[in-house]
Amino acid sequence: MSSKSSTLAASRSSIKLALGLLALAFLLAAPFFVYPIFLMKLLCFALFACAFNVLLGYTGLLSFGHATFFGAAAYFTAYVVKEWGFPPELGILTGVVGAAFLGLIMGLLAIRRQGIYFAMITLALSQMFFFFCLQAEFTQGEDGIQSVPRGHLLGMIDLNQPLAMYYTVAGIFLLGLLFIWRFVHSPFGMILKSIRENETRALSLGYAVARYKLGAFVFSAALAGLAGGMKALVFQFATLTDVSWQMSGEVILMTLLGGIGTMLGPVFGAGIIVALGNYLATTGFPVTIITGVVFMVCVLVFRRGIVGEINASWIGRKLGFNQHS
Amino acid sequence: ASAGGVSDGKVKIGILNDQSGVYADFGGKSSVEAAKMAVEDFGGKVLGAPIEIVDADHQNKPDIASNIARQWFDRDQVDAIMELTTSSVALAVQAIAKEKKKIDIVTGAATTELTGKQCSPYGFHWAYDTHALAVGTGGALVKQGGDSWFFLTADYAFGYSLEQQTSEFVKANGGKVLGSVRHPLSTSDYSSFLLQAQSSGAKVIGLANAGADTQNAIKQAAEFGITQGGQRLAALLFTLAEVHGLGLQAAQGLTLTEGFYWNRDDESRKFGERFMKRTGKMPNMIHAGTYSAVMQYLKAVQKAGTDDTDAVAKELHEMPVDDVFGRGGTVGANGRMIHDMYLLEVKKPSESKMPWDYYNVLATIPGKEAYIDPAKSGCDLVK
Amino acid sequence: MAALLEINNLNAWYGESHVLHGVNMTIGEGEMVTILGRNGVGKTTTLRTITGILRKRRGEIRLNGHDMMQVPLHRTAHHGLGYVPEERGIFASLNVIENLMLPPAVGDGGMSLDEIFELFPNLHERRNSPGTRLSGGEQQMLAMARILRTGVKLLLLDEPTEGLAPVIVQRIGDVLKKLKERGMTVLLVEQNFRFAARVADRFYVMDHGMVVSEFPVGELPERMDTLHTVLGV
Amino acid sequence: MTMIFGIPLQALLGQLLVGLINGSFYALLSLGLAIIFGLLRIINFAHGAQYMLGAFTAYLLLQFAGIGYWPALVLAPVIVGLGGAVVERLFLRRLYDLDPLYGLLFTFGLALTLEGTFRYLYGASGQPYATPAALTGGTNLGFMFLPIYRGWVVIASLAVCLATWFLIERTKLGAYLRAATENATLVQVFGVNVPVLLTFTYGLSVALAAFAGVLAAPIYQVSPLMGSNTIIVVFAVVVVGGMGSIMGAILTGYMLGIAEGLTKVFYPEASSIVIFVIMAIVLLIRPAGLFGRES
Amino acid sequence: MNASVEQMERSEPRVVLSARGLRRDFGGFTAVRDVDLDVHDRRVHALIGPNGAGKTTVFNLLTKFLQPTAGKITLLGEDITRTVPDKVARKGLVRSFQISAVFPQLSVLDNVRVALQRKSGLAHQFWRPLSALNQLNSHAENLIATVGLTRERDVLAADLSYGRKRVLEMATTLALDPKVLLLDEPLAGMGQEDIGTIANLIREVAATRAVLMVEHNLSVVADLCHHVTVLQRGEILAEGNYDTVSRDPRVRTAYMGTEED
Ligand SMILES: Nc1ncnc2c1ncn2[C@@H]1O[C@H](COP(=O)(O)OP(=O)(O)OP(=O)(O)O)[C@@H](O)[C@H]1O
Ligand SMILES: Nc1ncnc2c1ncn2[C@@H]1O[C@H](COP(=O)(O)OP(=O)(O)OP(=O)(O)O)[C@@H](O)[C@H]1O
Ligand SMILES: [Mg+2]
Ligand SMILES: [Mg+2]
Repeated sequence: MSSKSSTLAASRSSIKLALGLLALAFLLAAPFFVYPIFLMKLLCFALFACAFNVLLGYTGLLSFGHATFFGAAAYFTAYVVKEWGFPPELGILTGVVGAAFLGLIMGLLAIRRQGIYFAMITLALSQMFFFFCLQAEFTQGEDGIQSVPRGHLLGMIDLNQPLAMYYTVAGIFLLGLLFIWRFVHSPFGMILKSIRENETRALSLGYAVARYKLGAFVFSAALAGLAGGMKALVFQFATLTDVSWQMSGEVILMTLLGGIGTMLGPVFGAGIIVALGNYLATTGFPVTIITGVVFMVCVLVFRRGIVGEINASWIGRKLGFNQHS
Repeated sequence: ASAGGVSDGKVKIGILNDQSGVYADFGGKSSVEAAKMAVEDFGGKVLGAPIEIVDADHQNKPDIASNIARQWFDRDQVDAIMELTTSSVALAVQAIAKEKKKIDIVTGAATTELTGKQCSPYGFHWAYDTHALAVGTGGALVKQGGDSWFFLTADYAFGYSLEQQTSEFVKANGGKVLGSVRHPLSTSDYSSFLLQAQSSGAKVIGLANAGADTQNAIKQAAEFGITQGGQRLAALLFTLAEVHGLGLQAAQGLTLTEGFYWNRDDESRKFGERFMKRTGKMPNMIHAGTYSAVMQYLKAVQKAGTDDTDAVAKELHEMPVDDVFGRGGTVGANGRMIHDMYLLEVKKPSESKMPWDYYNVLATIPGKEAYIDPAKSGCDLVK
Repeated sequence: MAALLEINNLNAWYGESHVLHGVNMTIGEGEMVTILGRNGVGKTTTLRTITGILRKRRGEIRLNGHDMMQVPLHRTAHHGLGYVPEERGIFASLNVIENLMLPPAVGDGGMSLDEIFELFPNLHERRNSPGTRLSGGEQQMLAMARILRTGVKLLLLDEPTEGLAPVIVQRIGDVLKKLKERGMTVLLVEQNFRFAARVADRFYVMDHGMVVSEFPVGELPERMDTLHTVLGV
Repeated sequence: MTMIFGIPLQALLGQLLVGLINGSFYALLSLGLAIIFGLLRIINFAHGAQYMLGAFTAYLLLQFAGIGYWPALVLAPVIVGLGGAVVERLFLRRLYDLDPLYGLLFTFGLALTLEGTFRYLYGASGQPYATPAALTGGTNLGFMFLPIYRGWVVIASLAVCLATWFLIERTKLGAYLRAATENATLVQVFGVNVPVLLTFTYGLSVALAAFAGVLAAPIYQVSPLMGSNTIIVVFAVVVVGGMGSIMGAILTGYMLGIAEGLTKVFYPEASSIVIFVIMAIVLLIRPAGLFGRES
Repeated sequence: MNASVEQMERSEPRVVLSARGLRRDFGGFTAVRDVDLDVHDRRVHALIGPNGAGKTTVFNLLTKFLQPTAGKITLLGEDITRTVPDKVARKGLVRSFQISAVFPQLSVLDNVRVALQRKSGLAHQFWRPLSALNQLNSHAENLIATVGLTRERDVLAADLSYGRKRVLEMATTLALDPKVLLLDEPLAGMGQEDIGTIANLIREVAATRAVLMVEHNLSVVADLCHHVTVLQRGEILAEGNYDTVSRDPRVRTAYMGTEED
């Protein structure tokens, strides 16, 4: 029995390895088949959704204001790169730090409450931030910060080359994903998981629950910022769209659609939503209706999301994807 | 072979605008119709090559717009993109067009940045801009006796610049500004602000905002009896489509500036009625502007004998504009199309003789006054 | 005596934990039966399963010959079933009168308000206070009174004397006797022996989610010893 | 003239009244939200869209059936409320046992769909809806010019709020509703059909939103977007008042309307966020809201 | 009373947790009033009383899940009246819950490791892989063996029976190596065999620390506990060893439920 299970385990892990390599190969080859800007946008949103999922899927907190971090980082990056001439890597870093700082502030206020209250507070705070961005001088109002130079990565790689930009984005995306993976599957992540499972018990075991939640919140905000900063360089602008509450809703949808609490779910979710937005643009069919319907269908019949359903399905069980931890 | 200078055997124009969001009535799907009308009026072919119109809904998201713009330029051989509602989209797409060396003609956005600091050798701004609106409503109205002003200003850059530019012309023409109040974007209730405006005693209440904000303010002004009280409302950015949405009952007496009015003369009436047949509504300055932009672009291609960007852009800069929209128009080195604007007053319901008969033309503002002198625009293409 | 309530092989679960393991009971019309048993053997659970509050159940429940397993929760009362829960279920946001008038009448023969106030004068005194301002005893009276108004045939009472002063316990005993005279059928869960002995016709003893013995009130004296060991008192 | 903080007293009185009018809408909307949350444990994100539906139904009734303001004031809420009841029956019901977040997400989707549909069909710039003839014009109150219609809005909203409060706090039906909030199972055991009650509750609250929509139609443009901005503010109102507290929701609605109105005088730029700021402060000091009980 | 209990009583154990004048109001209702409590090291102290007497509330007050309206609480000589739950836990006062408190989607091993993580200093390390936790395995496995869960080591806690969950909760509680252990009905819902195991475990554990438990299983209380406090309506009704308390007629009426002998 043990030898059989170990060969099963071996074949499972080799299948997983094969799938992983396939995905990597796809990531590397993709720009030769698919439009690179579209891919980059997808990767930015995928990273954003993954960052959001750290909070919803692994800590059990629904933030309805995550656009704040994404959009703010885009503004920060765009601003320092354009106005102060920061190199791209420093620009993105500024975005990340700025987003983390905002995450700290919003987190301090919001984690005082739970569940839907948490959601409402994040929503309200992000609305405040939206109005701030609308009125602040440096965001240039509804024009947005435009024509942000991409610059040279580490002073060497010219990011104006689409492929260079693409591989940079892909690299940052992978790095971000790895970060998330490590974070979620770490001793700290274990505590987060236990807090999500039973907050009072974690408290009674002596864990300062609020501080762990705050940690997760700031981490998630920082990574959302990474995605936002990257997006500012890819598209070379930062605008109000990215801090609006509709954007917060969109990232929830991506995560829900792909599968809450799954590692790759948000990536698929983001892919579908981004593709849908692009596709619908030329069909003349209103995007909000589709988005709304997808939302409702997901909640009613599809709560586990695409990846969640696959994991729970026969194939998922066979491959051992539905195992915990 | 007969296509001559047309690179891929086809001239393709993309209409990129908001078709489902807050600015959908501004241009939207109807603008696509306007563009198609222009193609038909031009004869369907240029230099023997077929002309094709494609369109997309950018949902007011610059990233979607820029994605589409790039795909159109890179993959779909689109030669020019037009309309570009809302400034964030317009600026983003103009930057891409510049990078890709393609033509863009903006009719939907208002910001003077497009032909100012962020101008492009291949970018054109066609229908209107905040400066023209400010000159039109601000300057011309003072001459009509509206010499003291109070502003209701949307609390963001767009509102500020409308207010500030308008104030300048009010003052320049001998009027004075008694005060202003800044309201947040998307405020639904204006009664507080209207009361403040009312008690200021100003002759004109300037609405330095847009869209639903302006509509609600006007509607509520009627409710509070502002216009009956002898004060005049001036909307700084408002078009026929929104007047229609408000209805004459609420909008009567409102003053505004547009670059086009269908019921102004026979030519415009003829155009308006053709447009009406296809879309069910009368054109505003954006619809007509898009028509004109497409038409002028095709003429430029024809004249240049090629669809090569540099050659077409050169023609666009040099050729005078003369169509139903831009009569006697010229294009500055910064890409600004300079044409006459009209100061309009919304009729009383009793004065309106037919559907969509909404305006009295109070004054015509010559293009030279309405638009910033290209030399002073801040655009570094102007030497 | 015709069987009003028949229970066969009733099983019930809280989540995964299996609490009732095949309970069998038969209650005749007009009978007053008491379930005895230690804390946690499943007495309350039995009542909750009969009413249908606990839906994860298997077996057979017949009321007046009618299969109750398929009846939706909000229809059970209309079959003549009244329930007074252990925690009494007084509504904090309703005052005494509102609490009293809350359950809709489901049959004839319910008590009138006057009769109820005669039976429980305290409730009349405090008719306008919020339900939860009442003392424990008053709450218990209110919980019973509220069901008596509706005209149900079978009353399920869960520890009606718990935490009450002896004088109130006595009053409740009197009420139960009156109800019996009127032909009401009662299934009582009780820990208080003396009280149960005073009112009940028959006893079921439960242990580990099963009925372990059954005897009429007459046999109580000779059963005392075994009861002491089973009930652990 | 008496001055307060540099503002003439008269103007201030006018502004207070205006704030009260604004508060009327907040009260009506937050009342419905509070009922839905209190009884169904669902954050009804679609509330704004249902408010918009009310206004649009009135508009459509006029356009296509020639039914005017007064009948529409009754008909539109009934129609929209029935629609709400159907939504509850078909969909929301399945979500009660789940985390309340799913209710929030579902109604969010519903809101997007409704707004999207109306934007698609009627465009974004809105439709006109005239003030009913009987209520046009205004009176001079000495300190301000009060449009009669505004006065009517205050009265109608007060009346409906009080009637709803009466229905829930003072009637048998309300007793069922309140009792069901505390212990739905027991109320069911008593023979009350709680599921139907919940359907009714949702329908009623949605009808309240629609009523507010009809009231708003002559003041604001009947636009597909009229609800989406309002709703976030109303959420904040409900959070400030304390979720589930009915009187709390009503009072907070009026109070915050006035607070917002005054901000429009003293510091207009902040008037859009003043409610959020108040919310943040209240949450820090009294996490359960001004009138809420800590769960 | 058994021999070992008597032996312990001879050496005078110190008070580790004490409450004075403890009171808690909920709105107008006083759930706990004037409760004085001394919990001694190496002793098992029982808190009994009818449902709703305020036992759980007292636990919540002691562990700071609730703030007392009045009164003072001292843990190991330190005033903890105004601290927060996680701090109290880190000071060595750990509780179990009346309704089972495990992390359902974690395995038995992980449940215990979460508890062990705190002292190991691993808890906040977000940069290390999960395998870093393997260093806790042998300790965790020992604890799991102590409570007899070895066979279920890799089972999800959600899949355990109710009784086994309670056992697991004991294991996680012990993993914190608390100085004072508060157990809210630790035997509720357990099968007879588990009751034996856990009762013995409690006895063993109490050899080196203080235990305060709420329990309705009177035979276990009689067997295990050195001292019994009876609560009724938030107030202390009687106190003393089991024999004294159980003979008290007030206790018999209020709690034990039989008037006759
Ligand atoms: N909601 C619940 N979830 C899980 N287990 C429960 C629940 N309610 C009761 N139990 C368990 O089911 C068993 C039977 O409980 P029940 O309440 O029926 O006992 P009882 O005989 O009424 O006891 P008491 O005399 O204390 O009222 C007990 O072991 C109890 O712990
Ligand atoms: N948060 C609260 N708000 C209001 N009342 C409360 C609260 N918590 C407990 N109570 C009340 O305080 C009293 C004591 O409750 P507690 O849970 O401490 O009893 P207990 O002795 O543990 O009972 P049991 O044996 O049933 O567990 C009860 O009447 C209860 O209703
Ligand atoms: Mg019981
Ligand atoms: Mg308890």
